[in-house]
Amino acid sequence: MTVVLEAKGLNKSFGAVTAAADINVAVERDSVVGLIGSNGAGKTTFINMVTGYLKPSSGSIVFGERDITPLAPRQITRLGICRSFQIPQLFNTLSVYENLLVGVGIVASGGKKWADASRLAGTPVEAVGSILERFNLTAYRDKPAGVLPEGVRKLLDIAMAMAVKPKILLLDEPTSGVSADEKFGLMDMVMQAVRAQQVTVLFVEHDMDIVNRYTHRVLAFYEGRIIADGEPGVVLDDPEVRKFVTGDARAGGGGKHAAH
Amino acid sequence: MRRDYTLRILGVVLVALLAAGPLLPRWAMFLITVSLCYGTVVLGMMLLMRTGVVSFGHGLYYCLGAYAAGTLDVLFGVSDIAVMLLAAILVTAVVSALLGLLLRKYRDIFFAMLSLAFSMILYGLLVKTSALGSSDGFNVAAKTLFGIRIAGTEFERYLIFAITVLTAFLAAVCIHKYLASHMGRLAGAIRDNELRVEYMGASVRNTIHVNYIMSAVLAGLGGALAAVSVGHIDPEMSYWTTSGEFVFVAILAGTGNVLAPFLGSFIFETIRSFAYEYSPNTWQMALGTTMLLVIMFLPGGLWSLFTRMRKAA
Amino acid sequence: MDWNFLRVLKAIAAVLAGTALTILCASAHAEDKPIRIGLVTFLSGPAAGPFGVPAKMAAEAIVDSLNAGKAPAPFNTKGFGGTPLELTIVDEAGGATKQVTELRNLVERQNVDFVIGYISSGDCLAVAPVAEELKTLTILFDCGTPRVFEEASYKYVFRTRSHATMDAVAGALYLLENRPAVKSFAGINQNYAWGQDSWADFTAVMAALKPEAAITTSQMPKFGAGQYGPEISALLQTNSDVIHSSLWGGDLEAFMLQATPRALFGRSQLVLVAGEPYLHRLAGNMPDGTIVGARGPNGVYAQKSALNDWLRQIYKERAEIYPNYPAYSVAMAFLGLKAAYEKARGAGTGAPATDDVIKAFEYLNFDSPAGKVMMKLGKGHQAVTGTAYGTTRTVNGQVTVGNVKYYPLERVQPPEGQKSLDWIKSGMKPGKW
Amino acid sequence: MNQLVAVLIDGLIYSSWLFIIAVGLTLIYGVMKILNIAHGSLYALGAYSAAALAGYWINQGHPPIGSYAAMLVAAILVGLIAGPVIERGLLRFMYGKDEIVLVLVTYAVFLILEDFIKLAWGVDPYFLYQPYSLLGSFDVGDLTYPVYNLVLFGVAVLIGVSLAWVLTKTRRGKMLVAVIHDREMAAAMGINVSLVYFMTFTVGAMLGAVGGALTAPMISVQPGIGAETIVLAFAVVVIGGLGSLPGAALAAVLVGLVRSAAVHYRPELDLFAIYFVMAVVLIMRPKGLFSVQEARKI
Repeated sequence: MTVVLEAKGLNKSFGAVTAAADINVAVERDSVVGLIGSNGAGKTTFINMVTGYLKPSSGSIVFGERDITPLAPRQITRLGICRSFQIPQLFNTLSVYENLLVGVGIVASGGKKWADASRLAGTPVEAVGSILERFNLTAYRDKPAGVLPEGVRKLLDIAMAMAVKPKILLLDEPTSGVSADEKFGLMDMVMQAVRAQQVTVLFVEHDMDIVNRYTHRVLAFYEGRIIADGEPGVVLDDPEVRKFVTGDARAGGGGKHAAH
Repeated sequence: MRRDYTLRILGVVLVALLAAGPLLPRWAMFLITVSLCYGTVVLGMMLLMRTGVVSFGHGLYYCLGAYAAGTLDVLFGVSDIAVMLLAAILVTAVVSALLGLLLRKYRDIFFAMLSLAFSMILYGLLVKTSALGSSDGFNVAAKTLFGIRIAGTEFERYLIFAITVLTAFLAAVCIHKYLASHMGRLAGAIRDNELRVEYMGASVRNTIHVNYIMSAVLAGLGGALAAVSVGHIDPEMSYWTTSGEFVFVAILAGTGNVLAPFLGSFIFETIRSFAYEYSPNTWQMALGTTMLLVIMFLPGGLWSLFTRMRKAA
Repeated sequence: MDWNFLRVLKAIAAVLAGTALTILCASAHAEDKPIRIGLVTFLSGPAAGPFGVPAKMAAEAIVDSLNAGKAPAPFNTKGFGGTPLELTIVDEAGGATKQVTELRNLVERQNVDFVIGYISSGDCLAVAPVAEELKTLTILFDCGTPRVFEEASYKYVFRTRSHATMDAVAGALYLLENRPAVKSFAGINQNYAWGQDSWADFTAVMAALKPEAAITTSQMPKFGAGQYGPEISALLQTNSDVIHSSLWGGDLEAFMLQATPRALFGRSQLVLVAGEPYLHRLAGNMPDGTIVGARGPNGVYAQKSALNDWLRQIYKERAEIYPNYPAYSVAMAFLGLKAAYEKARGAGTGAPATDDVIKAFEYLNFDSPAGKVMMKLGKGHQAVTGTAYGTTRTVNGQVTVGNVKYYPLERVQPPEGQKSLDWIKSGMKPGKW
Repeated sequence: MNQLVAVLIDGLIYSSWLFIIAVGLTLIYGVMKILNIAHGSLYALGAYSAAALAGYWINQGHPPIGSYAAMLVAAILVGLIAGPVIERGLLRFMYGKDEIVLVLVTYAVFLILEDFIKLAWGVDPYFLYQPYSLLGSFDVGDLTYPVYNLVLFGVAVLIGVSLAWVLTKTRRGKMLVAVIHDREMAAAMGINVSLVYFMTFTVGAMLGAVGGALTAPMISVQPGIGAETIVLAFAVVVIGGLGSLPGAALAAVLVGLVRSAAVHYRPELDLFAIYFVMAVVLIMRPKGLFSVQEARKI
């Protein structure tokens, strides 16, 4: 198995709060990694550092051969690392179709800036069409994103990340704010899409059943450091994890509090 | 999705205007000419607004375009309309490219006020330049078109009218096509959510910069056309009230379609012209009230009347 | 779904048709008996109070009186040669572009026969070519810039008041006659064409007449600045013998009442090129001994004559005060046009052709409430008159002028073919008239 | 006398005036996020009504000293009438709209009021000069200044200090600050946001009118003074950092000194002074001198 993404000794602190302390992770291609931990444990900070929204105080992030630590989000995206957001970031006045077309269009007109623009199969319109079907959003095609129900917004948010053809996809609490009975449907859909395009996935999740069911590997965060890393079964049984993470997570539920 | 008839309507309007021109009373022809010059500037303003930024200093380019066209004659004795328009495009493109480097970092009221500062500095410079007539400005006469003499001929007015119509038409078509392109579509995306645009791999600042240059060039074109058709230019064109009027008309018209700015400026100019005549002491009141009514009941601007009609259909 | 597309087209057509309709209704009243005169003057903005509205009231008074045939000879025929006059008044506010549009509307929508108007020099420059294109006899009645006829020549455009050069020239002459020992002078003028030109002319004249007098400072506050604290301090510190100012309107009043308590005029002799319209308003804030001009022998400087008495009377009836110089300017325009019109019509009846009126107008001499007006410059299109200056003195609460000196036109005006500044620099030799 | 001293005094006097005309604007923006162009008309309304009332008072032969009271009363009346009418009658329907749209709304109000003023008072300038010279004058070196200038300075300081005190020390002021920083939170805390808005706008309007009233005796009150003033006030508020009281104060001083220096050393640059300062400051500090940091989005 080859490593696609590697974080080396990441540290980040906001004033007194330590959001990341000596994070070392190597992610293998096509793996599905779950990030768990109570709120403020540093999961989103990790994603924000990988995607260039935050610069680590020290340490580096390597994607393939390339050190992407100093790059801006859009450059990192062009290299093939995309993300979705805990609170969906959509173009509210544009229709679902247009929301996706923006992404596809950026790839289509991006030219050499993109790691591999040729991956765009068919015309942008066709591309959007297939995404709409894959995430069965076709029914909402012409609705402005602003009026969609939360579940659909989440889905669109992820679909938009997929629209720019990632090699690595980071999902920040994909199922938060999604009703319990929709969660699995949503995750199934995402995972199909992901497998079809051989995308490596890291996702932050509070629902341990989801974690159990979809991940090959789990990283448990606590106070900015990784306290456990391994097979889901193993990690979730780890006493420390039980003490500091899952117990807390069950109590914490959906984890709708502001991410850190 | 409803089909888009904008280009067809533009075509029809173009033919209609060109055909109707000679039949119109000359003052009406002039009114239309002026509204089209205005409309071209407002079109640029619309592009900016679609991108989520508003400039309170677009008079800067309106004025620059006019002076670029006007000073050609003063400095080099060139007074060919084609060359004048070209000069306006070049000058405004260069200046906006430079100022854009700075403004692309700004948003909201700060973008508006910084551009206002720039336009007022130009105003000050021109008022201090007595060689160009200071605040009185000077008269501009376009003598030839592609080398053919038009000044003094009886169809001079119609030619200027036709040129304006044609330029406005081309501008509208280009912007319409642009807005439908991938690059153009980013405008709305940026207005809605800059963060997401960056996370989809596009540069917000570059896009804003490009759109800013385009809107500046449109304003410059409008200014040059105004200089040619009005025949006089002065620093007032760069004063903040002029810029305010462009924003005013843009909001009044709505940013939904490239036709809106032209329709908006035509209605604005007509209202103003007749209000001046029939209620010289309350015409500002009339404008203000119209504005409030539009903002309250037609948030999409006057254009949303048409979209509503189409929905009804 | 093409009917849908047609619908949008129809809607646009409706808008266009609607406006077209209003347009037609507006331009309906074409066949009118009386002579229609378009009057363009400031009804709003800073220039309305001191200039625009006095001019408007004078024009209305004059038209009424002329239509009633009450004006003294030789202007005692009703209206113009028996045909009554009708005024259409337009606001000059809104800038040159606006005025070009409005002039077209006046001529082509309102069908006026003649246009009398324009106080702002910028507007004058802008409308002149348009008047030419519209082939409509247009009289610029109050703007001062010499550029109008020095940079171009027009067939349809006339100006019945002298251009501004004489204001500076006569001002300097008067100053030096009364204070020969001037060693230094400063200026405070608005930072726009009028202020800049007045200062340029005045400094040029001083350089020619009194080269040893030093310029201490030239303050150029923004038009409408309102706050003059720093400027006044700067002027105070120069201790100049003389302060030249072409301020007008609210700016002049603000400057006067901010400078008076600061004893500026105790140190320096003030010369107000255009101070006349404010004499009655500035009682208590106009120091005695201020040199004041009226841009011609107008207002307080107008000498007793039947015509002057007539204007003062009809104006006072309407405005309750005596006319200031814009009122005199507008009177010159009406009387000049009347003279030309009647000369052109001669013994014949019916309206004379515009071309005949123009021929009659060129090089015409006529009397006005401010004395003789001669259309001698700009190929007979630009009037020349003498001018006058005086010194203020307060008589029981009222500001009046004394020590009035009149200057014949050859001393204060460049002859035909010479640009003002060149003439001034070349020592202001009286030309052949 | 040392010219530098003159530059400082003139600059500070001008700054005081700038601050007085700008403080209401920044207060309203700070709390309501509305850049209120109609502030210019409120200034004009204040000036006109002060000139009218105080003028009437003096013409009636009352002791001229009372004209100051008359001016103040006029200004307060304008604030108490115009403020509520505009806020209750119009603005409250607009809350939540885009900032630029709100600017346009107040621009429309501005246009309407401009004509209203013309209809109410005509185009002839009003002229209330007595209060300016009434208090006599004092000398600094060889320069004479009217005491009225000190009054301006005093009022500016008074307004600044009392506003600062209200905002930071009193309960109601803390409420304002709370609303400034987070409306939802404020509402959640049980603060009556609409009442706060109503009061803020009324006070802001009153400050605008007071600015006009205090200026009336130094100028000739005529059409268009509102438009001339509002741009200056805008510049000051933007330079200072929108909604920041200390920012507005600092900006006023900065602009005042720069203009005064320009007038004394380079008169021809006076025209640019303020816009030059605005451009430079915004280039150095994109959100003005005192800007409020935004919270992280994700």
